[in-house]
Amino acid sequence: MGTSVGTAAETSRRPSFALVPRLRSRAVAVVGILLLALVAFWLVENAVHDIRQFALVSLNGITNGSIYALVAIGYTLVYGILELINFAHGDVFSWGAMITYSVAISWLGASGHSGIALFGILAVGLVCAALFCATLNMAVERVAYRRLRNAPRLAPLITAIGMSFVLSNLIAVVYGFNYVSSEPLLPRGALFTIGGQAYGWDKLIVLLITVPTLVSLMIVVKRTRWGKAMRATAQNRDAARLMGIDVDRAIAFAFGLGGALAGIGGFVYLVYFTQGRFDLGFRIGLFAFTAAVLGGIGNILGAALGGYLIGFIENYNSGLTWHAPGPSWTESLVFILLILILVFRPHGLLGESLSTRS
Amino acid sequence: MTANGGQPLLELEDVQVFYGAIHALKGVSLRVDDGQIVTLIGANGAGKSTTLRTISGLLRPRTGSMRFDGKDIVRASSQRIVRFGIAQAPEGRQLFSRMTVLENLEMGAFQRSDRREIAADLDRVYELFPRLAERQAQKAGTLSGGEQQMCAIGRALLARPRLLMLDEPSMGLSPNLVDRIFEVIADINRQGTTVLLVEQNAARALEIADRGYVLETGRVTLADSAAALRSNERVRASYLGES
Amino acid sequence: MSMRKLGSILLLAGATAVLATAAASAGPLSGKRIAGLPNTCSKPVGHGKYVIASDFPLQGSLRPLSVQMVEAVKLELKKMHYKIGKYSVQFVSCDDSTAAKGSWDPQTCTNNANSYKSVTNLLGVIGTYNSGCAEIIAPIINRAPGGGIPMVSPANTYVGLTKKSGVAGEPQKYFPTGKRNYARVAVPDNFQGAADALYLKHRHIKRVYVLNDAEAYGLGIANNFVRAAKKLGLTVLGNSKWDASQPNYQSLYQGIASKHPQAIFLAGIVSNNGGQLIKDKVSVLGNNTKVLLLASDGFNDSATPKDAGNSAAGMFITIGGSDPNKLSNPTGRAFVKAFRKAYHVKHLEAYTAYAGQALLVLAHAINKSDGSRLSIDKHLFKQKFPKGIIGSFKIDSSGDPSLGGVTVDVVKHGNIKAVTTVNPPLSLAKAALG
Amino acid sequence: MRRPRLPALPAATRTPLARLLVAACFCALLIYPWIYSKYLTTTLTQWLPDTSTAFVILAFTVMGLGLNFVVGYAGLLDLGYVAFFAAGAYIAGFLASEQFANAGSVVFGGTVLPGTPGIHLSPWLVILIAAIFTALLGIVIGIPTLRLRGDYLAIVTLGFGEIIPQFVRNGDNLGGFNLTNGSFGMNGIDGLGFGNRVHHAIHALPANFLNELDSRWYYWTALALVVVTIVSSILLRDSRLGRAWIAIREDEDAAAAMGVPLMRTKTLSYAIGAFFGGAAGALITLQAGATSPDAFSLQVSIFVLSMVILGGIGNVWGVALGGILLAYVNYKGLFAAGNTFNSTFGTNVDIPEYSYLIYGVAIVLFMLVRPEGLIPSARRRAELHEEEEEENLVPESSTA
Repeated sequence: MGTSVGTAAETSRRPSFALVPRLRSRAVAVVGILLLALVAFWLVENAVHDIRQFALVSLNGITNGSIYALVAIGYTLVYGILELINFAHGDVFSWGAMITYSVAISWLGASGHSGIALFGILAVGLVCAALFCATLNMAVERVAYRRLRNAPRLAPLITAIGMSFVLSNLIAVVYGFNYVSSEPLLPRGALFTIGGQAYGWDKLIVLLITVPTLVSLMIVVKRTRWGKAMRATAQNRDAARLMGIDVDRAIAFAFGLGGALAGIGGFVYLVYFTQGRFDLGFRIGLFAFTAAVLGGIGNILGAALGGYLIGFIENYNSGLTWHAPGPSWTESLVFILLILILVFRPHGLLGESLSTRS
Repeated sequence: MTANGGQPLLELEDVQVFYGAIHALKGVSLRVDDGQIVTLIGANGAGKSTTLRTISGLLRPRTGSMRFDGKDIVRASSQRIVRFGIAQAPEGRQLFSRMTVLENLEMGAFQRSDRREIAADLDRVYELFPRLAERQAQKAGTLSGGEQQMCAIGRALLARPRLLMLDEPSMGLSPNLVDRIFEVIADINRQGTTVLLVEQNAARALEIADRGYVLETGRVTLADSAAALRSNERVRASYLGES
Repeated sequence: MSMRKLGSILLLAGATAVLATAAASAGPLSGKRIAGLPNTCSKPVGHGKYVIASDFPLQGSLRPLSVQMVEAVKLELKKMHYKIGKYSVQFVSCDDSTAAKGSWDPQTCTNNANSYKSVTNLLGVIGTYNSGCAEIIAPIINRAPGGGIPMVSPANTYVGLTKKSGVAGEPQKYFPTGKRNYARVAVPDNFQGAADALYLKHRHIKRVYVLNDAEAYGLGIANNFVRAAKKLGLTVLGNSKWDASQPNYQSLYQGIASKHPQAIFLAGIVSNNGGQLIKDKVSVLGNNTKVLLLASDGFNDSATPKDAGNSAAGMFITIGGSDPNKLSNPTGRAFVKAFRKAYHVKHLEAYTAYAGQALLVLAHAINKSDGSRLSIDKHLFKQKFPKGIIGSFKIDSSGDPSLGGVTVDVVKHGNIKAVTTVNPPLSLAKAALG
Repeated sequence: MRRPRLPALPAATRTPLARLLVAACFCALLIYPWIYSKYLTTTLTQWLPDTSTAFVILAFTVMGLGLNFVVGYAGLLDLGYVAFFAAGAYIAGFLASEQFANAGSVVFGGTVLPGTPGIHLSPWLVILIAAIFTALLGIVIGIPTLRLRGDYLAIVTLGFGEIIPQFVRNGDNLGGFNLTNGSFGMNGIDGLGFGNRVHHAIHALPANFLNELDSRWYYWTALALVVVTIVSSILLRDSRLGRAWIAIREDEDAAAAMGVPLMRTKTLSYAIGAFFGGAAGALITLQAGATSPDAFSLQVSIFVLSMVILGGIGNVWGVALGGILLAYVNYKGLFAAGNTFNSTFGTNVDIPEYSYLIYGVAIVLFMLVRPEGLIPSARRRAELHEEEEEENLVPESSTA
């Protein structure tokens, strides 16, 4: 056929495309380019319209995107290894935010401190949130998913949904149905200003935490023994067993790693937005999973990229003034983008064909 | 009863394995002596791969006993079995296709922590298969069939096994490569590794093997020295393509 | 494998045992349930031949508010010893929300209404909280055999339930028999929208930006406000929706900032991420003296200063009628005191006093009636309450209270304190209707 | 090219005992309104749903059965089924209310008086039109998305499930045109009934169910729709199309290799699933008399999907049972259990507050104990059995 660039295995596994022959690649490419051009034009026009506004909104996009990225990676890790949409992951993230609140604000009284003391308190909060969420996510896997490893494919999915209800409502049991909220923890004084708007520590800390986290994650996954075991298990579980890898442990490791990232995400969320509630993880989780799919599920860089992309969409859509549909359409836009990307690039932006796994 | 007089390294006795209602192994008994090459031959679906998967701990026998080096391995997890010294290059290679060749080989040494020794073993594998050295930074999924097979064998060797199990190593390879693979297997065995070889190419397998077992629909129907099997009428008719 | 099976069997056995004991012992205690009432209703309190039901969303974020409304009704009934004139009554509390949604559910409202219809000794319904649910229940129980079941809402503020609002068929479509059976004590939204606009004009605001939470209540009041504001000559820079599930609103406000508003009007409820909305308003547009912040009664909730913290300082919040915690009339003060004592609470939610008043309105009509539903319906209207809990008022011929006064509160030191009362002229309230 | 014949699935209805059981269940459901009123005053009442609630339970069961075409038969994971519910609901709203009062008065068999402004078609026609429109919508959504495999499809359907309610919510101002009333939703939607003309001709048939004292008529309508859906399910399952679906579910590539036209077959499953979703959505809306965008959350999709999976993917009877049970728990069971718990142990636990938690725990426990569902389809049972025997067995095609 020669219409798709892929391995021989991939082409043979995609007979459905043969129903719409060449036409697809050509016409679809043209439409895709047109759409891209339209979006580019809209962005450029907005930038020209009010460059300061554009810059501000872009910075917000990066900040929000960081949180989506941190959560999205947890989805992608778990999906990569179990092919399970871990619906409970968003709620693990919520727990991260709530634990941060309990530890850093309720117990250690972060809002009363500044300087080194604040830094110390926040560091403790970060570690607690990450550890708690890693443990929680591993516990969820142990309790709810491990027994279902050979069950019909959709059984773990429904279990994940059930776990999501359980986790979010446990938050409600512990913290109530209302928001927990605190005063801004970090100095909001300007590091620099754009059009009178400050870019302060509260925003910078998001990047100061996210970027090193992502870098160390890449190192853990690429270089460490269990990082490799996890990747091996994701690619070929039987072969991993034959290497003497304890597959259950490798899967638990993926859950732990994803949980830790969700915990860090929750920490960042609480420190930056300073409030949280039991249902926090619903929308964030939905968007983060979408981000993981956008980027190409199973691909860590892709998940991060997808997270930032959604952060940009959300903020451009609500903050740009020239012909933006407005925040009430954000969800639709995100999902329309998702659908378009999957139509044009069925494996996501950076994804490799899943069929290369055996 | 042994031809070469070695100690029994692996012993299976009356092993029965089920896939759901399908009775895949109906009581397989076999023994592999230290230092030997033993081959399992049989038609498609006779249960050869199932036997290897069972030994590796991927499948659990319903009844029967399996002993490796005197230790009961029926209940052992696959990672413990690897630790005992059994490695397998599975059917269809089963490489980690999105990892590089080097990473694949390193995964073979997953349970080992002796870095220096691993490096030495890696060199040994590169010596056996110089092609792998050339391609060590390449993704395993992009290798040719022969190279993938080399990688799979190399990966198993890096576990530094006492028993190396090879499942259809010659499948889908060009005649040249088949020759090379069998040479390497003999070579590995000469260096002291016991080999359990599953092959459809019974003629070649029996050439290098010490002992052979014929599997038919989940049962061992013949067990003898390789030389005796080569001259057995039934084996000749059914598996060596002679009439 | 055998462990697993054993575990399952034990689990099932345990569950069965619990259910069996529960079912066995449920008998004598639950025999009192009232036949025909929906599943979502509690067991009755009080004794008597007749029944009064309340209908509120008892699940989800509005639960605390709903629970207090139920308690207020119970308190008033208890005071009367469950006797309204010559009728002794029992009270049940019904729920119009579902677990799966965590908020009111149209289906449940329908089911409740259908069940009410089949209970012949039901004297009236106190409810609902959500106007959307009332829109469903009112027309169904209007057709009940023996005349429409009287319904008094403490909290419905949607205008179209009683008066023309611009939507086709309103309000007649809620009363298909042509005979009305619905009254309320809450001040309709058009008064509040008008009062909000009027207050901004008093503060010499000329440029205002409106944000609504995209729900029926928020959108409705935003529209009322925009019309009134335009009538008063204010410039409305925009009226856009905020997305309750968005993590923050900095970009939204940065877009608004470029239009240089002097005030922001928030129309919606605080549980739709209102805390974040206020925090981000302050962080982008500056504090509430620099750019005035005014919010509708959905923010008149202790959650507002709690969630928004210091950012809420100086923001104004209106509420139709009076804040229950600060009622100045003697009846109202007595009610609040009794309520606090009876339920050991300090803070009364926004509609608690109104729920007590709603019951009194119903009771008054029952008292004056001959006992038939049609008669009670007739007496719902044109009642006078010179000494009501929520002040002195009457119910007009369409079922609305004569109270048009809107309290303006300010957030100070974490508390919501009344500043002033605005009485929008009727003409402005009508203009707000559009 | 001749298509290979797959062996028909052994159906539950093939044994006399099972047939008897099904018939008995149907009879019990048919006379349920009388059962309910008979036990109205006993302690059982608090466990029995009233007829209105029973109506809702049955209507949601129709949705579960509809989704079973997509998830159960064709094996396509759909997380956005609520989109079809929404479409059906709004079509019913458009065709049987005063929404388009500007269009004058079109009372075509509607259950309102002649001359009422707006479009008021006969509710039976409305249900049919809603179902057909929704089926078309299913095709429109399906064509670009059904190429995707497995979970990619799932996430895209989830996207549609979010987009459509948002569209409805923002639909009060589509370039100035008010299509949906936005957040206010639609109300004053006509009830079911036969219209005045039919009522005059045949007095046994009510013009409008709303005027009936109880909801029996609604209940029986929903029951009829359940029966229609079950019968369609069985007929389609045993047809060539049904075998093609199952072939796709088992192995898409093999099915394609055998000549099953993938896109057409998948799209049909989507359209038929949507058809029943739309019909149920319209029916529910005609009974409720109102609809609003709040009613279409992801939770509804999950709720309906849980019916299919809890019941036993692909098994009509399992899904019907799962649907009834789950809807019962949501609309009645939790309350009843809570009340009983409190009155038994003298506690005052606020059950509604914990209902979501209980729901979640119940789902997880159920799946752990019985992952194949209440009544798994025969084929699935075989698969699962296999795996229970060999806990460590990883399904693999090359060896067996």
